[in-house]
Amino acid sequence: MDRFVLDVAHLLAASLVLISFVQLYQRRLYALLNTFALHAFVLACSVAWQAFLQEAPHLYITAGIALVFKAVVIPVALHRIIQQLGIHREIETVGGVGLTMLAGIALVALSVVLMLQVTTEADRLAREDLAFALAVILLGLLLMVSRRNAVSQVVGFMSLENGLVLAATGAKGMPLVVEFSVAFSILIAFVVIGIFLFRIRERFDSVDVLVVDRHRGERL
Amino acid sequence: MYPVIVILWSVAALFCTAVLAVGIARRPTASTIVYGTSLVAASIALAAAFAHFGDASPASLALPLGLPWLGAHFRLDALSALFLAVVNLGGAGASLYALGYGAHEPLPGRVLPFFPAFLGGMNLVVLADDAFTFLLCWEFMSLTSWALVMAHHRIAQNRQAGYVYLVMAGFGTLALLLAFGMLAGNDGAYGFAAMRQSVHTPLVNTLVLALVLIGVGSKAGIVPLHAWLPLAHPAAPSHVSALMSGVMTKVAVYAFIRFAFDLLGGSDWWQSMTVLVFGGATAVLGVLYALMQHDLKRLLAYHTVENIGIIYIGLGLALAFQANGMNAAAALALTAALFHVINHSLFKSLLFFGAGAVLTSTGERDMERLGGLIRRMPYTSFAFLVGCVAISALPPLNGFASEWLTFQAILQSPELPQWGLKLIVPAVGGVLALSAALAAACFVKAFGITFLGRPRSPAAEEACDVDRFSLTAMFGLAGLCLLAGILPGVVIDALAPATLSMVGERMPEQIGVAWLSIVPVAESRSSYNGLLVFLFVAFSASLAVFVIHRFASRELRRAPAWDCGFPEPSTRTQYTAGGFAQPIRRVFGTLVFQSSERIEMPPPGDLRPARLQVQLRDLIWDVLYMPLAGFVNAAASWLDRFQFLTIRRYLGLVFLTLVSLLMMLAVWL
Amino acid sequence: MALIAGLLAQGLQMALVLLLAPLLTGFVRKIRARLQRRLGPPVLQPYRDLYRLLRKEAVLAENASWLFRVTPYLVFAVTWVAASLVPTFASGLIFSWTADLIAIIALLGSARFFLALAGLDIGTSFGGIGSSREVMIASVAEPAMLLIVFSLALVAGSTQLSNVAEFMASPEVGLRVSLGLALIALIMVGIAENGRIPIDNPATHLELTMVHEAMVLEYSGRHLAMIELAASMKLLLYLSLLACLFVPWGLATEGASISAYAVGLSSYIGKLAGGGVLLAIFELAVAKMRVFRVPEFLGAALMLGLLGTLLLFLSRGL
Amino acid sequence: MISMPNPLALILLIPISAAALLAVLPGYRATSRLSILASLLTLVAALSLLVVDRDSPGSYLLVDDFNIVFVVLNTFVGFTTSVFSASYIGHELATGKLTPLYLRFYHAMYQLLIFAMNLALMANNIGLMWVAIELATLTTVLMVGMYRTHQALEAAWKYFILGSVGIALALFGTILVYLAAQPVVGEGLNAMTWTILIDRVAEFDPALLNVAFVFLLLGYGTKVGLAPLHAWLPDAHAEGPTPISAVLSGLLLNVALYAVLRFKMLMAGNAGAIAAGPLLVTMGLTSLIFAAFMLYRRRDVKRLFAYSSIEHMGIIAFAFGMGGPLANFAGLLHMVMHSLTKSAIFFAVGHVAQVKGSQKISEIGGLTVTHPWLGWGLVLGVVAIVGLPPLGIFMTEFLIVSSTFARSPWLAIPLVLGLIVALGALMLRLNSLAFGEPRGSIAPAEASYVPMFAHLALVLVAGVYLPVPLVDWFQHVARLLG
Repeated sequence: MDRFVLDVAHLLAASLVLISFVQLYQRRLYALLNTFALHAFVLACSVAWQAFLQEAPHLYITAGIALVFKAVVIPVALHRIIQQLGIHREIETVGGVGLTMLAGIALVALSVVLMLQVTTEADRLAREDLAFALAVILLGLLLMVSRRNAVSQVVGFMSLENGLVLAATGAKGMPLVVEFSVAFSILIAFVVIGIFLFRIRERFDSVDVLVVDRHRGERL
Repeated sequence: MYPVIVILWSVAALFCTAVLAVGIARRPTASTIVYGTSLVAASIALAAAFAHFGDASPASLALPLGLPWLGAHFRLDALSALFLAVVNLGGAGASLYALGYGAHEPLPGRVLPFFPAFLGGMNLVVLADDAFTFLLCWEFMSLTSWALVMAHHRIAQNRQAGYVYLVMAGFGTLALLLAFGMLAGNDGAYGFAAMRQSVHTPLVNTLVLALVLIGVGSKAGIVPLHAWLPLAHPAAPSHVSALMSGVMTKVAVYAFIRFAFDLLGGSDWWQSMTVLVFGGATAVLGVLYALMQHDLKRLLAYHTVENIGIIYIGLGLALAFQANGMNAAAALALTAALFHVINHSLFKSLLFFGAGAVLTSTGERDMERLGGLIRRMPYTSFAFLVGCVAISALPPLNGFASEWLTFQAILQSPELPQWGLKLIVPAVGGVLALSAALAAACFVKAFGITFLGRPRSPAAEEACDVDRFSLTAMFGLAGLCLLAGILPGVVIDALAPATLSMVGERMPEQIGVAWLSIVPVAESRSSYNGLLVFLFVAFSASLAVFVIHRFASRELRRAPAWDCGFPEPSTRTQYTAGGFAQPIRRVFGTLVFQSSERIEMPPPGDLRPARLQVQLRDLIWDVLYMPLAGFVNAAASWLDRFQFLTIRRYLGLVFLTLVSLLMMLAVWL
Repeated sequence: MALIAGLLAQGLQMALVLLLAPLLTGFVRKIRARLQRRLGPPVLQPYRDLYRLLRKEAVLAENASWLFRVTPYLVFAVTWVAASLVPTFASGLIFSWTADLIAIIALLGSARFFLALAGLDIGTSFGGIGSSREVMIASVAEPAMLLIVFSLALVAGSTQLSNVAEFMASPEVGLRVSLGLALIALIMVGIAENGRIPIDNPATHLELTMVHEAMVLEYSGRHLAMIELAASMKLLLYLSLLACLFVPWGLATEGASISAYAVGLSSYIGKLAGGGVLLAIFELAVAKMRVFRVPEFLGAALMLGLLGTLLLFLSRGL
Repeated sequence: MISMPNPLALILLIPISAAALLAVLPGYRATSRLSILASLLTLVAALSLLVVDRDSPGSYLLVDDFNIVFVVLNTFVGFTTSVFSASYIGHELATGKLTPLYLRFYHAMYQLLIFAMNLALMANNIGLMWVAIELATLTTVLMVGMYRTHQALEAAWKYFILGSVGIALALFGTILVYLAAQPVVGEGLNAMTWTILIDRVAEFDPALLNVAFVFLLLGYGTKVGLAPLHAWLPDAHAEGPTPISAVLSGLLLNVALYAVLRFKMLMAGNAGAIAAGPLLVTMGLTSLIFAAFMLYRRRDVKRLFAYSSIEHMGIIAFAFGMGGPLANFAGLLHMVMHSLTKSAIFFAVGHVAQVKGSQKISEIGGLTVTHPWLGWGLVLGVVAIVGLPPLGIFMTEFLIVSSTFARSPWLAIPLVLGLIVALGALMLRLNSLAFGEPRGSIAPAEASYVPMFAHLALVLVAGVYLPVPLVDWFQHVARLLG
């Protein structure tokens, strides 16, 4: 049985990485949100699967959080924000998308190389999961860095965090996983609220640094 | 053992006084109390130091302070006893002087607490016997003196001086710190005792000596590290200037001797050559800069630079001789250097006291606005004159005795095997003679313009002599200058233990020599008898006076100055400080200062006065310090952009760091 | 007994320099005058001048300070002591070791120091000119002198004039280039120090060209006499220095017989005469130079001194 | 022993309950008094740690030679700062910069912060440590933004975003450590209990440990404020209320660094793992030199000292990177000295800024004339922070520089240059702040000088004398740090 089991887990993890790439590819906000919802959904599946094969019921909670909170609530909230703040639907990327994709591939390669150095006594599943999780995290960071738009940066942060959850659940018998995921959900909620409160339209730095620094007298 | 404790107690007393002073600074009696206690404490320490002069056996003591696993070690050997005597003599003099002078201090709260602390700090530096204690006290000394320099902080010039001073001091301390790190080695053996035992590779030796030359030089004022000295020393109140110039620089010299002779135990001949070169450059540049000054205190400060140069020439010679195993000659050179240390501490304090007296009674430091004070302040001017003669190395005063010894040491150079030294030592001798002659010129100017001639400002006309305490201090030092000058043998014998402990050899016993003259090597080579010279001069002068007044005329008529028949009433026609130095500036200035004169001669019929403008540039600043400051400035402005990035960019930085670190892992492992 | 004899000899030397000095000055003047086809003042004129000056009342500027009055005596005394420490007719006199050559130079230095101060005391412009130029000249002359001392001392292995003189008299000196250089340098320095032509003109009446005379412009009467006497003693000192260093022949040695002393005395006077004549001729041969050429002149002396020292190493291969 | 409650529990319970209480309590005087009282009690509890014999570490909390000093330090500075806050916040209230509501919020948050930091220090479980540090971060984020001005919000936002990324990285590192430990010590809590990890670390998979350490270094390093992860630090210090700046510089940075060091110990325990030293040395030097130059262009006095904190974190990181008994000892001591000194400086600066009504250096001058106590306190603090004797930091810098130069001279040179450049900058500013003609308002300051001078006195004493037990603990920890 385990051959099949492992393959499924493997498949889910890999598809997470794939979806991260799709995110990198997106040019329009709504599409990006949808892909993120998908990302979260796949994560939920993978967590559930882990829960099943580790016989760790508490992981189902994490899966639930992922499903409800990340796959549904947050995307919807962000939709609202986009509408209310009338944010451009176009995403301005820093380097072109192609460049970003290349960088992404390099990152995946990097993470695989790193994890292959891990001696095999750590069980195979954990190792591969780990490689994928690392890839997802790095891709999420890449998304944050390469997008000028606040919402897409939030999305990047959230997919990074998905990578974390993937890693955490992949680790057998890791305690406090649920707590972590809850903590992170709160964190993300903070971010979203922050965006909403500060009316951060285009980017984090639309709180115009120049003006602020003049005001601080740091810059003449 | 016993003297160490006494000295430590008096230091403790000084620190307590400092703390007390914070509380009582506002009281009118404060300055009397503080300076009185410092005077007593310094005198006690002085007595203790003298008490230890006799026995060569070093006494040491450890307190459970400082580095926890090491403790604070103090050690009193011949060398430290000698320098303790110098420090506390200067300290006692300054305190005595300040008993009167301190009363004029507008901001006692900014002087009283730091003065005793400064004094105590210097004592501790000389006593310290482990790296940590040494540097702690060393930097504490800088810190307190910085506070004293900042005493009159409302004058922007002083603030700048204090700033430059502290940065240079920090720089020097870090250099010494590195030197200690080298000596202490991997397992941190910070005790001097351990450092003495350990043997060092030539590389370490060189490195340490270079670092020490930098670190100590920045405190002593070796060119090109002297930049802060002429700014900071004049900025402080005069009795503090006296301490800084007369004593603190000597503490730096002590540090050099301690490192070069004691901890390192000698050096290579080429290293000694660098010391010689730096000493010579310092001596001549210092006096040339001094000649160009017309601020009395700054002039004195530059002379400190010169004298430090002379001392370092002596030390360099000692190193050179020691490197070739000529310990007797080394002893002679070292004695000369130490003798000059004592002398300079005497007459430089005296001169700064005089400058302080002038400052209090006229409120002027600028010589161009002084003049004729010899009639208004006879006592001060007499003491100052003695100081001038002494520092100009003129017999029969003490300055000459030490420089004469240095020359004698230089005359030993032919025995040196290395050609480099053979050729450079006579040149250094020439430089020494040059700086001595220039010093004489400079003090003709200093005394002549300040005290002689006719008053150049109303302030100078209303001047009057200063209080008893100040005069006592000045005359005491003047007397010591004379004594050391006419009885050099006594001093030389007093220095013997120190040289014995440093270079393992001493100069021949001088007390025994007939007529109290000094014979550095052998009667046949050279000898000098300050006492007889003094007596002869005194005798023949009084003889002449007697004969003439007895047999020839004695009547006297006062008349207007003749001045070739065109006496000019205006005091503006006198020679000014600048004018006096002009010929020498013409001779050396173009070379050293890039001095350039511009003459504006208005056309005939134009009533504008003709103008002569002279520009002097300080090469050291232009070549060394300005570029450095420029670099820091540029780097600061370039990096400043990192304050103003956007959050995404900051995230980018984090991301890049992460990726590069991971790459490193992936590649290396 | 020996002590008394020694004291006598020393006293004789002191008296000698004191008495001979004006004579030398007068002699040089006379020779110059004769070479210029002038009759010139009698040789004893300087004594008369001194006598007259001493008898006159001293006129003092109103604002002259005590320093101004003390200086002449001080200068006189210092110069006298210095002059009487240089071996004249005999070496190794009882007090000869009181000061070596370096100290003697320094003594002259202190005389100059006070004279320069006196020049500034009244606060007249001419005094100022004099002092500032004097110290400028000295600041180059003294190092040159010191270097000469070095090369001499390196040859003779001593700075003690008597010993140097005895060494020079001894055959082992031989003929050395560096000694020649030292001689030339010493002459140049001597000329400068005594303010002779081409450095300065002792007989000038153009104040602007004066150095020494400008300093002492305000002096009169006995004060002036003292300074004049000191000046001529200084000249004597340098001549006898040259004599005992470079023509030390006939110099009586320590504890010699009376006859030896007589020989030394006569030979000394002979040397002085010769030196005076040469000086006079030289002074006529050259013209006075601008003040700012002086440093170059002395710089040459300095270089010669240094060169002498270095050559010494080569020749002796120390 | 049995009768008295466990001090560890008290150290955590007092602040958290105080926070809960303060959150609901109205009234300014009462709340500030209560806050001070709570901090005092916490301090007492922490001090009791020094006397009672330690019981064996539980799976969640522990006290060892390492954290005991920092717990005491933490509670001590927490106490003094609460005293300082009382007068400071009182003034803010009087000038209407804060409303009573925010005041209540402030005190509650403050106690929560103390709780979080104590927890982080005493946590024996790396997951718990993570949670605690994040809690501390979030509370400080909220407090930095408390003034609601444009700048304050921007600073808080920057802090928040960079912080959260740091959080994520640190968590991933923690997970990796767990994964490395799990095959050896088995699943579950044990694989996260530090005491167990340090015992078995030799058998862990080095590759995993390496990756883990990189993530932990960056994650917690962001909190430490090592360049180039420092971006949040200056603005957070400058825009938040000064007591928070004091606590940030004095405590939070230390706590984050403490976490990094715990993991450095793990790395040192495993033969196969990369040496953490070079990483720390590099980041340390970068931070030191970068901050040293940044000091020159600062025009805001609080931001100035914030950069100085970066500089000192750099020095400390450098020291631990160099390793060896001397350097490690110096690093530990430096952490303590810096937190005392820097918070003292911020106390002074806070009052000064209140008196002058501005944080701009150009509008502050001649303090020693107008406000002798504040002025000389500031002078003493700056003199201490630039490493001049006889104050404590001199000793640590002495040890760091000298021990470095003996081993690898080429690292000592940049270190020394950085130090002198920083000294130049700070002294330049001090010249205009404390001396010269007075600038700005000369109104008397209603200030509480006790905290500031208490800190400075401690630093002064430590400069010449260190108590023996402290030395023993530090030397033991220094050995563990390798």
